[in-house]
Amino acid sequence: MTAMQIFFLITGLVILGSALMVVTTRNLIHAALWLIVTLFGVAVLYAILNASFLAVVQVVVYIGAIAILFIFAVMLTRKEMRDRGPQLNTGWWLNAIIALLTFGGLFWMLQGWNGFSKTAADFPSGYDAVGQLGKALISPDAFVLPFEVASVLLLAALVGSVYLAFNRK
Amino acid sequence: MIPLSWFLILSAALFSIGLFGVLSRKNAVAILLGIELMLNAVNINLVSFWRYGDVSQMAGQVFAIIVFAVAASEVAVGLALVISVYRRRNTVIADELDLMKW
Amino acid sequence: MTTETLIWLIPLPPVLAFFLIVLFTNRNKALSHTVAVGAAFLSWLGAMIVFGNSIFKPDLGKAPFASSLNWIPTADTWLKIGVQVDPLSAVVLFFVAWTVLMIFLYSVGYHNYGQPAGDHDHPGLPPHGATDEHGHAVPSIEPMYSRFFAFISLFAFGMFTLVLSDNLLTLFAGWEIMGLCSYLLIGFWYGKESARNAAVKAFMTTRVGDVFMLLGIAFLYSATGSLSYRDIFQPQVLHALASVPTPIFGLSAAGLIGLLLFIGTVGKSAQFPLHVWLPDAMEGPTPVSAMIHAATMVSAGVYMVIRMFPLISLDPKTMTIIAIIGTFTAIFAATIAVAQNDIKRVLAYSTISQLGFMIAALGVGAYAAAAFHLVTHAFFKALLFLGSGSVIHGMEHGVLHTGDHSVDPQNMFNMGGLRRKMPITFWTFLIGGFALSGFPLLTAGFWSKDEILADAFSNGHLIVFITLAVAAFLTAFYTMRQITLTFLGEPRTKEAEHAHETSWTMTAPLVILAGFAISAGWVGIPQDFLGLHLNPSWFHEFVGSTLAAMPEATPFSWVAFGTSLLVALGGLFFGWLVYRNVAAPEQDKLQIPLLKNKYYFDEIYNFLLIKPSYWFAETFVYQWVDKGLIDGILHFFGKAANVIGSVVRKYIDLWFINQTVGDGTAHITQWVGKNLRPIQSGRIQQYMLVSLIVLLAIAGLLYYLLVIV
Amino acid sequence: MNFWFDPVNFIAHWLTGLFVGWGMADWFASLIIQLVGVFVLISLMMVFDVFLVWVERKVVARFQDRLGPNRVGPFGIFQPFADVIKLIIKEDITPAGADKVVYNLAPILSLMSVLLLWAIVPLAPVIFGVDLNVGALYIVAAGSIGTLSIIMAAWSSNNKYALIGAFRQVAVLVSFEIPMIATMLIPTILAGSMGMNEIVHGQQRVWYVVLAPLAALTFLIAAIAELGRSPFDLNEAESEIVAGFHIEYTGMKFGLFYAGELLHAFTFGGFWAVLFLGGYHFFGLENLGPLVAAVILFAKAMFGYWIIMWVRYTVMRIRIDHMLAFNWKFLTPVAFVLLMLTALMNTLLRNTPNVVYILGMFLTNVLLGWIIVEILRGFSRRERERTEGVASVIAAAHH
Repeated sequence: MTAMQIFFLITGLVILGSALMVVTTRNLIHAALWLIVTLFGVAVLYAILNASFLAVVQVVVYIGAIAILFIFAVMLTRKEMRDRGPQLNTGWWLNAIIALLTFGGLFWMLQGWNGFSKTAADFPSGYDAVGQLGKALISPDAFVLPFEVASVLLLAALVGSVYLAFNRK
Repeated sequence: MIPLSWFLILSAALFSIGLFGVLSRKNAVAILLGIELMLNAVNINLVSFWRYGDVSQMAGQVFAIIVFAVAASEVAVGLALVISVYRRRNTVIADELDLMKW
Repeated sequence: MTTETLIWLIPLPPVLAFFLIVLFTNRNKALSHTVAVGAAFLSWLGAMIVFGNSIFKPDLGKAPFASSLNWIPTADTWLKIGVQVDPLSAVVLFFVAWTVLMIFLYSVGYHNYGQPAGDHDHPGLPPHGATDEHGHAVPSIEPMYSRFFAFISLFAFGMFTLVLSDNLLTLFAGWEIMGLCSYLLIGFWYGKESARNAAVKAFMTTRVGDVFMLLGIAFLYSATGSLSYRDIFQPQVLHALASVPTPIFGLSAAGLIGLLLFIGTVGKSAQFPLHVWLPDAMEGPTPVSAMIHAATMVSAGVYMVIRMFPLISLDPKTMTIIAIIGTFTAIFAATIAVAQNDIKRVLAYSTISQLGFMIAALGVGAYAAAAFHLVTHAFFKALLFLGSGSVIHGMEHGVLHTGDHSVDPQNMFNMGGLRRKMPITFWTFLIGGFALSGFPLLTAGFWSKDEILADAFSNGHLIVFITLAVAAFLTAFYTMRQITLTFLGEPRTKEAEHAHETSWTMTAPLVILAGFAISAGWVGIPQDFLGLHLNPSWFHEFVGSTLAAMPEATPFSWVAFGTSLLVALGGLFFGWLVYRNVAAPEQDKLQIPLLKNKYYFDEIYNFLLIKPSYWFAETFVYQWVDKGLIDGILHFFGKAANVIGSVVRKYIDLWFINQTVGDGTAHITQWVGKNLRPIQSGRIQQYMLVSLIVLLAIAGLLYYLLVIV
Repeated sequence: MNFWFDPVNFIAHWLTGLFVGWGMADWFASLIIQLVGVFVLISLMMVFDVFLVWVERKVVARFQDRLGPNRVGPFGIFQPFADVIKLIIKEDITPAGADKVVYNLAPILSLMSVLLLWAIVPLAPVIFGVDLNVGALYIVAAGSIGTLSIIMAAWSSNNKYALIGAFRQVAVLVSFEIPMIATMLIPTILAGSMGMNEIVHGQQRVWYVVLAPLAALTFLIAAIAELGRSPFDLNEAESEIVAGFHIEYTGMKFGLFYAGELLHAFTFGGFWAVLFLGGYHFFGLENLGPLVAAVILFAKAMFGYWIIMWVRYTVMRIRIDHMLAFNWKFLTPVAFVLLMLTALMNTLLRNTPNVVYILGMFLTNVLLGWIIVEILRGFSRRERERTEGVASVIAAAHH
């Protein structure tokens, strides 16, 4: 039980707990805020995994943009401050069972895999993850095409969402 | 040192929670929240596989970044949809948007 | 910059020009033609440099300039796109670059650049002329000037791609681009009914060939797993192909592939029986005729067969078929050409016939000779077409002058005596004509045709030899007929009197091409010509080195030489003799309806293919089968059923079916429907839930089957 | 290792030895020491923050031709302490309709987002929180947390003015982040790393403000917008929406926002210094020792802070649509053009001698600046013609 492991366990608990709050809490704004906590925890996980770039991008993109968008959306689509009535569909217990089954199935599939409990090797000396990532993103024999496609996707989403949310009046 | 299994189990749990949210939240925005959770679970997997696999292969991180892009566009479009629906139907409860039934 | 890089760059300027013109400069005529001609010039420059390098590169045939890169990922490998310049493509590249540049330049003048816009010209119709400030009738500029240059630029791109490609796939791409362009350019004056039909006809006819060619390519790929020449022409690959038998006419795989590819050529280079489109293609502007139907596109077909010669030559049957078709086309088109009065149609049929020569030469295995004739023919045929265009142009001047638009400026019987009006055109046309008819020793055509004849003779294909000789005679004959009717004698119409020489942009290309029409032959003078031992024929050595085994030079034979000498001079002489004072079609002995109507081929096709299908649909299927037979039977059944029905109804239907079965089923269905209806609730989450349950169920089942059982 | 040239590590080693001597596991010891480091840094900044209040008040007074605080202590230096005491002993109101948790969380986050930034500021070659290899992005990340705090404050205080302010602020932040990132990438390109230490180290030869003056300017503008200070202080435009997002806050909570804002301004002055003014480099003076270097950096940061204040108290507030238009139609394109141009020139001139390199970069910027000014002039001319009519403009041109 090293410090890292304790740290991981705390993070994991935070993530799962806040995720549960996200899906259960009544007040949608609170749900969005809990989502932010979850996302932050995930960012910490990335940091634990030495993916510092992703960690920061997670904060920038998810917390800085997506979560804010959510809060706005919630604000724009509510009549009054508090939500009344149950926020869950009737028969949510069935959904819960399904979700549990899914988790069970995933777990079973994973533990059947032989690489399940392997540990990470140290980085080779002088290894620069960010540099590697940058090269991988722009070198033609790696991922430049998916990268460009993703950018096109973003553009399309931008245009589409503007068109959708545009108030024709 | 943390074994890979921890990450995988964590992401599986996160995924299931997100699934639950998607299945059982009333509010469309809340459903989108659930989808975000699921996407994050996927990302955790991707990154941990990168770290625990051959680190010179950046596929994991690159895919994670692409998932970021996808998530961003998904949220943008989804929320735009929700808002325009709210304008016309004055509701964001998914079950009330059931025009497509028999 | 290495030669390989340069080769990559050669096709690019035209296609860039195409997009540039289409997208940006299409408003500005001067800019458009500057762009197009500039692009052609760049390609020409590159081609010349490459050609130079490849001449001075030792054993280019063994180690051609080549580079390729991955293009389309297939399952486990890549389809490569690549360029290659070996001796064959080098020489083809040479004449393509030249003719393309010349024709681009020529088009500027041909479309009356610098003339005022027409008084009542419409896009899609040839310019009708304008009246300048002095009230004179002057030719008017082509309304769709820029579009024309865009199209021919794209066309040039296709041709360069085809020539430079190192695999059949890229070649086919260029091939199809040219198909498209020929469609666009033949139908360039889409206002004319005839042009539209000609365009469609050309497109369709060549398509027939292309389908088979594509089949051949596919077969080849499935057989060898590669389309690149280098891979296919490996000896072991060829051997394997030759040894594999196929169910069709007992051809070997090589033979079948060769045959399929050859059918593509038949379509593209207008060989019998797919030749019908080429004469009609003369509807297009003359530069197009020169470019597509003489210099480059039809040559592409021949080039492809020559290129695939190592493969095709593996199967004697295929070779025989090719030889037969080529020979027949040669003679048959020549005979038709004799009786045509339209200056361009004569050339069109002569083109078909000359292509027939090349194909026949290939059929008898005369590799170098075919390539040689390809090159020379490209030069002098381009020259002839451009010359005829110049003539027509001059005639149009005359027509504009007299203002009598009923006179057909293309009909040779309306001309005559033009040698004084348009000297440059006359001399160049004369050179071209002599080259075409193979005027001995001086002109290019003589050497190439002589080599073909010599090959046919020495390889013992006597029939081929004789037929080709006759065809050559006819060629000389109708060429002289054309020259006589057009240039010699006295003007037969006022228009001809007022015709005058065209602008330098049109004549300069003529002069240059005339130079080639003479000199291009000298590179191929056979080694032991007339028994005096000259240097070995450079062309033969160079192009022959493309093949794995250098084809041995054909021994000189007095028979072949004499024959070609005889037919050429004889034809020319008779042509002059017969037509020196023929004034009108009536006096023309050779206006036999059979020849005049091109052996009624259009009619035959109309009768054999088009009419029957109409008839089949209209009369047979609709009238007889449908109305008579089927309806009759149906009516009979109807009556019978009626009787039986009424009986059945009374005794079974009413009390048994209706009460119990019918209503019962209805009730059940209704009940089921009512109870199943709620499942489609329109609620996304429910759907998701259900699908997940099913997924999990399947997973559980799999788990049970895979793990427990 | 002596104290003067490497104080932090010196103390750290000493403490580690001490703790391990007490029988702690060394990971625990290092953890504690890092916490101590964080604590020391934060408290230092907070105290400095209090000092900043005084600076701000003095400077604004001078700008407005007043004396400013001058009663408590010499030059009124102890005035801010009095302010702090006042804030603390004020009544702490939480509105009835407010969302308690979020309402109380917001100011803390707001200050946190600022303090987080100091984790990556290299005060000296050997004094820095952490050498993050994605420092430039980290700044934006922390900024996004600030945005979050603003929204939380506005929403939780259940007040329309607050919400309007928050919307404005978020719109501004989200849009001005783009030119900011773009311009932060320029030092990144020049230094070949996103790490702050690398960037500062890269400026030993020449400050990036020489190589990329326009970038420095753009960054400053974007930073001012990020800070939500005048002329971009629409989030708290007193005359329109009273006080924007912190309208409902009183006492020390408001104090936290206020302190956060001041410290934020100073911090961006610091980042400006780090990214463009050569960080702790000052003609080799930094070699005297880390503390000197830190002082240099603080001086530069103060200079940046002073410029920000200068702008704030001279330029007047602009309208929200003008502001966003200014960002999307002017600042962002300029930033991107700058980015590409810098990348290009950097690649072209990399292997040339220093003089050529520096001159080249500088002249490129000057040229681009000139072009931009010309474009702007044409634009404003057209605007004037549209509003005042052609004749008057021509007449004006003749004078």
